[in-house]
Parts: sequence; structure tokens; C-alpha cells
Amino acid sequence: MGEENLHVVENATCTFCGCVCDDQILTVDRDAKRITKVKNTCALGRAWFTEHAHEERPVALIDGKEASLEDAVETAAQILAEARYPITYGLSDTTCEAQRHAIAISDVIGGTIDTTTSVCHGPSGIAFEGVGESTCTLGEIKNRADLVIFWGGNPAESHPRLFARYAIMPKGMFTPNGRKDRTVVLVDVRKTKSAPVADIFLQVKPGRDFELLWALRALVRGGRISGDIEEITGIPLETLKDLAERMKNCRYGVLLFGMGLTMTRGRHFNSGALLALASDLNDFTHFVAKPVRGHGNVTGADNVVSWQTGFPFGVNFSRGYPRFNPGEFTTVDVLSRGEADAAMIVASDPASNFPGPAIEHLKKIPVIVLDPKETMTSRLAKVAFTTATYGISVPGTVYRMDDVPIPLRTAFDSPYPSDQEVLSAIEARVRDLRAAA
Amino acid sequence: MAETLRIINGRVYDPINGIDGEVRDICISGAKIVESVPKGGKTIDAQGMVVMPGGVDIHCHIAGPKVNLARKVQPEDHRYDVHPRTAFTRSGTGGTVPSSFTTGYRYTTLGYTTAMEAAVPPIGARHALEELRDTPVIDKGFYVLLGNNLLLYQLLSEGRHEEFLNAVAWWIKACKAYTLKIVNPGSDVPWKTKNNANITGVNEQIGDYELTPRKVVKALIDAANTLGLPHPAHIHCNNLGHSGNVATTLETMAAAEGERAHITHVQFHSFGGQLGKNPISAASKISEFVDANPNISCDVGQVMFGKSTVMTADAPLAYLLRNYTKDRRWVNADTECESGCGIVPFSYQEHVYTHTLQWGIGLELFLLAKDPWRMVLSTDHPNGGSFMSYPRLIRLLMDRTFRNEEIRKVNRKAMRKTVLLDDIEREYSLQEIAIVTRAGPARLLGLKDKGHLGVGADADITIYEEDDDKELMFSAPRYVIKDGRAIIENHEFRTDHEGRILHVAPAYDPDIEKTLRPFFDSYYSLQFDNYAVSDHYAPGAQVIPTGK
Amino acid sequence: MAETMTLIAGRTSKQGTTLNAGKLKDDYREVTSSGEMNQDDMARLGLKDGDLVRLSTGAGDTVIRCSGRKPEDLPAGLIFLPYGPPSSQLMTGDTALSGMPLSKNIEVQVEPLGAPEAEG
Amino acid sequence: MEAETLSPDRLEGLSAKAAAKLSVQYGNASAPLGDFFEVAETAHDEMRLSGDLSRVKLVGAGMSRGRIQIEGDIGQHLGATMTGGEIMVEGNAGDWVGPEMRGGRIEIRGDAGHAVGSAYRGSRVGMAGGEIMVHGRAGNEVGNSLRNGLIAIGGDCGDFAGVNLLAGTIIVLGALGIRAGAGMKRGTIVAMGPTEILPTFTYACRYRPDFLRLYLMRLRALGLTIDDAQIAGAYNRWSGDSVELNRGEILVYDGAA
Repeated sequence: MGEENLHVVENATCTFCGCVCDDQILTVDRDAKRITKVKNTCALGRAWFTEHAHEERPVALIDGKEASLEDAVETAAQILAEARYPITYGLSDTTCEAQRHAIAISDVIGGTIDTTTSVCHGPSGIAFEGVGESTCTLGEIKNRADLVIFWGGNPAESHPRLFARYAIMPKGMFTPNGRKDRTVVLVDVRKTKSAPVADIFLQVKPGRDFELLWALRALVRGGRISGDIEEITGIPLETLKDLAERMKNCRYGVLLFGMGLTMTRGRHFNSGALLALASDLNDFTHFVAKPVRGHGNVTGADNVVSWQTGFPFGVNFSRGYPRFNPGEFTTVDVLSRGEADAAMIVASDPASNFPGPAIEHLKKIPVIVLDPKETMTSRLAKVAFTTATYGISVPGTVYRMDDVPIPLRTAFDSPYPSDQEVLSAIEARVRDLRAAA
Repeated sequence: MAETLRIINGRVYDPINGIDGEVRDICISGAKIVESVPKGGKTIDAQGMVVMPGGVDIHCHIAGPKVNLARKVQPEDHRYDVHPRTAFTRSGTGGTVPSSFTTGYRYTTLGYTTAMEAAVPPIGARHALEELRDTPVIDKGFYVLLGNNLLLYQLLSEGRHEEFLNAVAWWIKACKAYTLKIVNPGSDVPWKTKNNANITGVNEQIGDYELTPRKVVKALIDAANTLGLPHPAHIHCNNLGHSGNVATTLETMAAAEGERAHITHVQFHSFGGQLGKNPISAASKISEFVDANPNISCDVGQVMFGKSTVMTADAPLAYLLRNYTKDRRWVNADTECESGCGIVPFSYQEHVYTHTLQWGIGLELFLLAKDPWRMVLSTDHPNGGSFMSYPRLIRLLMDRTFRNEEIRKVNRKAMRKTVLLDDIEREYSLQEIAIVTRAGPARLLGLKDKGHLGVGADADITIYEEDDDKELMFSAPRYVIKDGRAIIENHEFRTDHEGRILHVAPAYDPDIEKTLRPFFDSYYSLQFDNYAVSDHYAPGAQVIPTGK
Repeated sequence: MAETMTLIAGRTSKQGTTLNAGKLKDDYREVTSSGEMNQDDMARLGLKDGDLVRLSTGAGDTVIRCSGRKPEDLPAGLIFLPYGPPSSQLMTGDTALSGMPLSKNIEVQVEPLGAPEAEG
Repeated sequence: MEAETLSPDRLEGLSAKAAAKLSVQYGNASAPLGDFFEVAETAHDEMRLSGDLSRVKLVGAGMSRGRIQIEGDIGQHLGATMTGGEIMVEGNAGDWVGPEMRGGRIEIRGDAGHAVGSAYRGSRVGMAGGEIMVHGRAGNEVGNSLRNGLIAIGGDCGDFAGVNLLAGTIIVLGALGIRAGAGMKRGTIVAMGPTEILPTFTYACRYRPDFLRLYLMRLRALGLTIDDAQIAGAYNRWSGDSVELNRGEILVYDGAA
């Protein structure tokens, strides 16, 4: 029956990972509200689009009981307006339009706003504030890069199209032969599914990325390094020297790095070492670095929070103006120390991936959740909203991992409101409540 | 029935309408200035006050990709300069690169009601517009970077002039830009392909293209004028910051061949001396040329001492400057097929020869200018200093005694390379200040409803309390009226206001897509059909007409 | 006879695709509680593919199913586990001023539990 | 809670009544000091704080003179950006003890958290004067971007001690964590315990540094446990960081001379 209503959406954007591929071609059955076919996609994108038949759930739950949208908004607003130390977290899987309202709410109620950046490339953000960054849009990698180094990441599984669409295979302006015009290096502690694409694979000892990067910096800058570098890092000095020379002599080099740096001992200093190495190399040739970002719009969250507050994540408004201090105002810390007395979680599931102490505290305080799906976090929520999914039923803007903003096209309508609609309703209500107070 | 407002007893400075300090009433109905309003409406008694059109900033960096990178990279710049929320307004942070809300509010507290972001790569237009929407009160727009655009280079070098013109129009319209911007034309080619090299002159060949910066500049100046953009090509010349670059600047101005062109932050391009040696001032040469060539207009790009942030599409410049600061931080961001940018936290110091010379050159350009309508005020915010230093700059122009005191405090050696030690008598009048901060920029931008207080003008009005200390006077207006609404009354915010996006939409031959699409498919990393910016990003925008 | 090893939590495409279906679905649980270990380590601990091990840190503990990888792919002393509730049980709340809990290269105690009980 | 109010500069000359009226920040609202503290008469520019203060931040922030005695634990940002005066803590201190301080003295009898005497994110210079003494252990980033002054840790400390060190001295009587002195330009890091040196540092010599004796004798006089062997003993000197100026040094105790 749906056959007559098969509908094709071209240039659709996949928001599953930071690649934000905007060349997806969706075949949509609008009666069944299903995407039946996806072209130009990867395993993750196919699952993202085709597994997205929405669930039959109430639009809102209060204490696990079905509630009207209005009552849920009212209850959420009351909780937030009365809280002394409310925190809003998530935001990396929703549109910039929604993010703007989430920040407005935190501003109005004197709360804290943080995004999944703090447990993704937050440390790279801190590193950026120490050494800056030489970087580029993904198209520059496609057009120019003749040396591509992946460090501490496994794109083959986390960002499947990074290779084919942007970094290794594509033919570009100065890379007419695609793969043939590039040397590809992979640095990781284990041979991942990404290893086969590399011309050179360096297996660094676990937790020794910093030492390896630091030694490379010294080599590039002509500083001395001690002879036992192989014992420390697992990489022979000769191999390191060879890599340093390749880096100095390439035409346009790029370092793409993942959470193998940000989630290991050293965290922001690991990212800082890599960013500094890329900057150093510009004394010899053109060299850029780029953190490979995870969620569809985590980069948008960084951007919106930055332009509205001046800081990229972990921002506290309790004194009536924005303050930034990772480790103090970041969510894992605020929850683990038991400081927050209310939480609003937008499009994220901390109850399934935060450390135990943080989850324990979440269970103790009133939690508001906006999510298209039922999650471990929505299960412990005082107020849970079912919202429409961005990029499938909600239009808007997302930022690719290289800060390029890309519009979203919708495949089919959702019976549920968007995050933006719910958040703007809550914003309006908390403004009234705070004004009255 | 629209709200009305009458401003009485104020001394009005409205250069465009030839009103120089006369006491007269200004009547406002709705968002416009009108002939008269019925008695009994709201009235502001401006007795002993100065009434001017709202300020217009023709060149600043307040929104878009590079601005946000500069915000992110300097948390310490915000930490000690916070901007608390009020009952009406959002909170934010200041420093040299304020958050978007704070930018809007702080311009308002200076009596500025319009500001133009001067450099946005086309691919970042959507981003710039999103930020401008979060920049309250003021009207705003941006200039789109087309001076290092590789498709335009291809069309131009192959002599495909019709397509070139249509592509320029398409890009401006697709981005919702206000005009086109040229930054260090040609530089991105050596920068990205030749070990970070730079272009060294207007006649140097650009890579393998049959092109020179001169050809690029001339072609884009012609394009802007042929399309009838309200503001002509906005040009950041080659060799910024290099000793002897005055020659390049004069050659670039000459390349306009009598056509309208705007040379921006010209102070940075007025260096005499020899390459590699200390610069000396060549302000007089620039000044003479501009006076003699009415097709050329400039903004000064004054340097003010203290913290600044170098942020520019001139990536090779930032790369050079990173070696002139103790700060470890340097940001470079290449933009595919279009542009790039560089960012370096910086500060200008009285004891440093070059910094002081730049400060002096800026003042010379102001004080030597015969026609202030074409040498208007800017600090290239935040490159030369924050827009928050405008009041101090105004005092330097208006107050000879203060100026001479300041001159005595700074690097003597540098001052000797300028004419400033000869105790220049000129003091800007309030009328001249009104010209360089409002009427002039508005006229150069082709904003017919701004920069004056005549009937039909936008009711964007600033009311200052007269004071001998001009810095004090211009840092805290008593009233600021935007679109007929009193935003600031008795120095305090009384309400919030959105302000409009200003952009142009030149016509082009739709067939140009046949030229653009294949290039995008080959060399861009996003889809052609997702590139152009939809109206969703500029609700309620005011489209300024183009064409003769 | 518990041993100290290094845990690496990371993304896999299976973890990613099952995540779309829903984090409360069995597939996702299955994927996020199935880890990889160096073959020789497993042999030494007397473990077969599919056997269970208990991982514990100061922060907490969890039980996962493990399968062997060749030494050249996964060096001795390493355990790989897709992100998910089990891996997060092993993280502490101290982020060392980074906002980021240590989630890779965590020192864990590994205790072999042998074959799982028949599910029922 | 944030209580920069608790500083001699703010309280001096105020009666207990007046002091109790001063406001502190509790979550997103301010409240009178008296709601949380019993204010007894304050001695002339000397304060005593007791009770559980482990959640009270910014005590002594910006202080320029006087003395604060804290009986028990204290929260984050103790003595932030202080320029003078003295803070004595009987218990443990949270993260950021004396960040970006310019002068004065802080002594912690117990342990301290991360970033003792450090720069806040984005700042080029951390502590630029004064003295911090921690009798117990300290966390990561001790003396991050230190430019001037002395930081002494009685026990072990975490990773990246003296990272980006510009100048000044860090003495650790226990063991250093890994990556000490990464990116250091100048300055001295001393460790009594065993420590792993970055590959970008080079061994210079084994010697008996005179300047160190003076420091150590002073620290011993101030109550840190230092034996004669350490004062008279020999130290291995490593110079680095070779990615920077290579003019910094790490001295590791190597037994009696």
C-alpha cells in the first residue's frame, strides 16, 4: 500500500557521527514512517536511518506515568527554576537551534551547561587553549593532503566514511590519483580494523602516546632525545626519525586524532602534544591537525556554547555570568562530587556511560530527559520527554567535525515535538517563574 | 497606531543633512524619523545634550568561524571581564573577543547601532548568520571573502568574464552577504602549496594561474560596481605589516582605475622603509593619494595600546606574527577552495617601536585627511584594539592637549618617524566625529536610511551628555534609541532588541550553476545543494537593493 | 588468581549499529559486555572463547564474556571492550581537571570465572 | 559555596554583626555569611575557620595581608590570585591551591588536590611569587606554568609536575609522577623519590647543588621531614626540555655523596 507513497530525499545529512555526510539518498515510506533504502552510506549510517522507526511511547512521563506535554513542561520548569545548582548536559545529538534554548535556560536559572564534549574531545579543547591549532576543513584534506596520519583512533569502525569520502581515497585538486597520492600512517596500541589501510603502522605501548609525540617534537625541532626511546614507547628511534622526515618533507600533512589520546593518562596534555607537533611542522611545510569528533552535532554544541558564553563547554552561570573551569563545572565532576541538585539531560545517556559515582548521584536528584528513545537515563528521570529525531524528522543546523555548518532535511514527520520546541517552552516558563521569584 | 517619540532641546549633529549643532526637535513614529508627531506622546528632554545618528561600524570582526575560534582559544581574556545578565539582557563575557550577546550590548552602550563583520568565508556564511542572530540590538551584516576563491581564479584566468561575474553574484546572494571582501589576494595559493610562502607584490604571478593580485583586484572591483553593490569591493591589500608596503597599497588603489573601491585598515598598509628593516610612516603619501582620488575610501584601522587579538583571513600574516609574541598559541584554519585564517593573541605596547609607529600612523591618517567622509573610524576590532576603545580614540582626535600628553608617553624614536611631534593643531569637531563614526560609514555602505536624522531615516539615535572629557562623553550615552525604541535610558538597559540582518541579493544568470556544480562535485566536501544559505538563517532580514 | 591488565574501552561498528536499535535492547547489552583478550593470556588463565571474566578496579567491577585475538593484533596484557554500561562501571569520578574520566588504559584486575551458566 | 568574602581584606575592622551580614555565594543565590558561619569577634586581620569547609571555595581569594587559620579541610581555589598574607590549613585542600598567586604564603598540613600553584586554563603564567608548602601529597599539574616562587610537597605528587615551567622551584620530598617538567623553559624541579624522566631530557651530571641546601634547611626548619643525607647528598641533574629552551633542570636525589 505504501508503494505509491515512496518518496526520495536527496542530499540528506547523516548525523550519526562527526563526518556528517550530506550526500545521503533516502527512500522513505511516509505512510509507515520508515526509511526503506539509503544510498551513499556506511554501516552506521544505514542503521541510523533504517532502524529509526519511532517507538510507540507517550510524549511525556512524570515519575514514569504518562503525562501531557504541558504538565511535563510545567514540572520541568518548576524543578529547574527552584534548583540551587542545576546542570544541563548532552546536546551533541540535537540541532543548534535547540542548543541555543538550552543555554538560554541555564543563563536564566543560573545553572551549569555542559556538553558531551567534556567526555569526548574536551581535553583537546583544553589543549587548544594552551597551544592553539593549525587545522582545515575536510575538503582541504581531500584536495591537498599527501601525508595522512591517524593517531589513537579507529575510523574504520567509528567514522567509516572518513577514509572514502574525505581523507584517503578521494581524488582532489592536488591528489588526482586519490589513494596513490597519499602516504597513510596509523598509530595505535592495537591492530584495529583501520590498520589494513595504512602504509605504515606504529604500535605504540599503551599509555605512551605522549612520550612518542614529545620525542617527535624534539626530533622535528632538532632537540636531543634519549636513546631508550624504543624501550619507553615500543617504537625504534630509526622509525621515529623516518616519520619525522616524512612529516617535514610532505607537501600538505594532516594529523587526525581520536580518543586514544583524550581518554588516556595525560588527556589534555596528549592532545596538546599532538597539536603542538602539527604547529611545529609549519616551520618546514604546511601541516594541520584535527580531532575526529564523535557525535553528529557535538561540534555545533562547542560553537553555540562558545559564541553565547565565550567558553566551549563546562560553563557555569551561578553568579549571573558565564564561568569556565574543566574539572569544576564539567558534568562528571559536578555529579561525582554530588553538587548538582537537579539535572536536565538532552539527547544523551550518561546513566549508561558515566562513572559509577556520577550515576549514583543522578539517581538521587530530579532528572529531566529529552530523548527520542527510552534510555537508562530516561528510566531514572522524574520528567521524560519523547522528542523527534534530528536529521530524520527535525530540520535545522549541525556542524561537521571541521566546524562546517550543514543543514538537515527531514524524511518523515514525527508525532513528537522537537527538542527545540520542548526547550523553548521550558525557557518561556522558567523566565516567568524567575521573574516572579 | 505606531508608538511615537519626540526628542526636544538637544543639539543635533547630522552632517548628511547639514545640521551642525543646531537645537531642534527630532520626531519618531514607529521605527522611522518623521516630520512631526501629535502632541502628548513620549518625550525625551535632551537639554544640554548632543543628539547624533546611531554609530555605524564599517569594519569589525564580531561573528563567524574565525571569531569563534578566537573566543574559544582565549578563556583568560573572558575570565576577568564578565558581562552579567540583567532582567532584560543575556549574560556573556568580554575581553577583546566578546561573546555574541555581549558584543551587541556593548556596541549599544557606546551608541553604535550598526556593525559590519568584515571577513567571512562563503562556507562559513551560515555560521556567521547564526552568530549575528545572537548579536542583539544592532543591525548587522558581513562581507564575504572572494579574493582567494579558486573557481573564480579559474574563470578569470581563462577569460570567462560573464561566468566570473555571475559566479560572484551567485556567491554573494547564496551567502546573504553585504558585499565582497578581498584579503591579501593570491596569498592562499603559495600559503597552502609552497611551504607557507606569501605573495610579495601586486604584479607577482599567482601559482600557475595566468593571474596577478592586480588582475584579481581589478576584476572584483569591476564586478562589485557592475552588480551595483551598495558598498564597493572591500580590500585588504597585500603585504600587510611589511616595511615599505605603502608602494603595494598605492598600486592597489591605482588598480581601481577610477572605479569605486574601499581600502580597509589602511594604517596597516602605510609603512615606509625597506623590507626587513624597521618601518617608518608613509601616512602622508596615502593621505595625498586618497584626497586626490574621490573613487577611493578608507577606514583607518587605528592601533590602540593594550590587549588585542590578531584575527585575519591573511593567514601568512598571523603565521609571521606568531613569532613576535611570547604566547604559545597560534591558530590557522584553511578553508577548502576559498580562504583561510590565522589567529594570534597579541598586545600593543607603548615602548615597542613598531607598535607605537602604528599608533602614530593611524593618528596621522585621521589628522591629515582633508575629506573625513572617506577616511572613517575603525580599529579593525579586535586587531588594532577593541571597539570599546573608540571613546578614547575620539578623545585623541578631539583633544589636542590630551593627544600631546599621550604622544610624550610613548616610544620617542617611533614618534620621530611621524609628524605628530610638530604639535598638530587639528582637533576634530563634534560634526567631524559624527562624520567618521556615522554619516561617513553609512554613506560608504550605501545605507540611505542610516547615518542621518532626516525624515524617513531609521530611528537609530544616540544622545550624549556634553562633557569636556570626550572619552567619558562617548563611552556612556544617556539614551540609545534603536528602531524608535529607547533601549538605553539614563545609562541603563530598559529592554532587549533583536536588530536586523542586512544583506544584498544581486541577480545572476541561473545557468551559472552549470559551471559551479561540477566544480563543487570535484573539489568541495559538501553537496552543492546544501551550500547556499536559506532564509531560515536571516528571518526579517532587510535586503538592500542593488543595481544602478 | 587475579591478574592486572590494561583495559581499553572503544567504539566498534557493531556497538554503533546496535546503539541505533536502542541501548536497552539485548544486542547492545551483548556487544558491550563482550571483550577481546590476547590468546596467550587467555590460555594462561585457562580461558576459552566465550568464557566469563570479572574485571574490577577501585571504582567497581563487571563481568564480561571474552574472546581471543592474535598477539600481533592485541598485545599481551591488553583487554578491549566496547563502550557501554559494563566499561563505565570501571571508571572513577576523578577527571584530573580535564572533565574526562579515564576510560582507556585503565588498570584492571582480571579474574577468570570459566564458562557461563546455561542461560535459562 | 563560594566565599571569597572570607579574607582579612574584606573582614578587617568589621564587627561580628557586620561580618555576618556579608554575603557568600550558595549555588546560584547569595546568602548572608551568618547563615552558614557563627561569626565570633575577629582579631585584627587574623581569622580562624573551623568546621567542614571541604565544599567552601575561594577562601582567601585575592587576599593581600593578614592570616587565615583553617582547622579542618578546605575546598577549591584556596588563596586564588592572592598577593600577600598567610593561609594555614590543618587538614586537606581541594584542587587549585593558590592558582596564579603573586605573593604570600600557603601551608597545607594534609594533602592537596590537583594544580597546586598553577595557571588557570588559557593563562600563560601561573604562580608568580610567594610560597606554597604541602606536608602531604599533591595531585597533577603542580606548578603548571610557574614563573616565580617556591612550591614544596612533603609527599608524592601526581603527573606533569612543573609542566610548562617558566622559572621558579618545585621541591617534592616524595616521588614525582610521570612527565615532570614537560615543556619547561627554565626553573628547577627537585625530587627525593624515584622518578621517570621524559626522553626529551638529557643527563648532565651528579653533583651537590649548594642552593638546594639552603632551600632544604629552610623547609626543614618549617617542619618538613628532611634528613641530613638529603641536605648534604648528591643529586643527578637532567636538563630539558629539549622541545623548549632546554634551560630547565630536574634534580633527583641519589644518596649520600
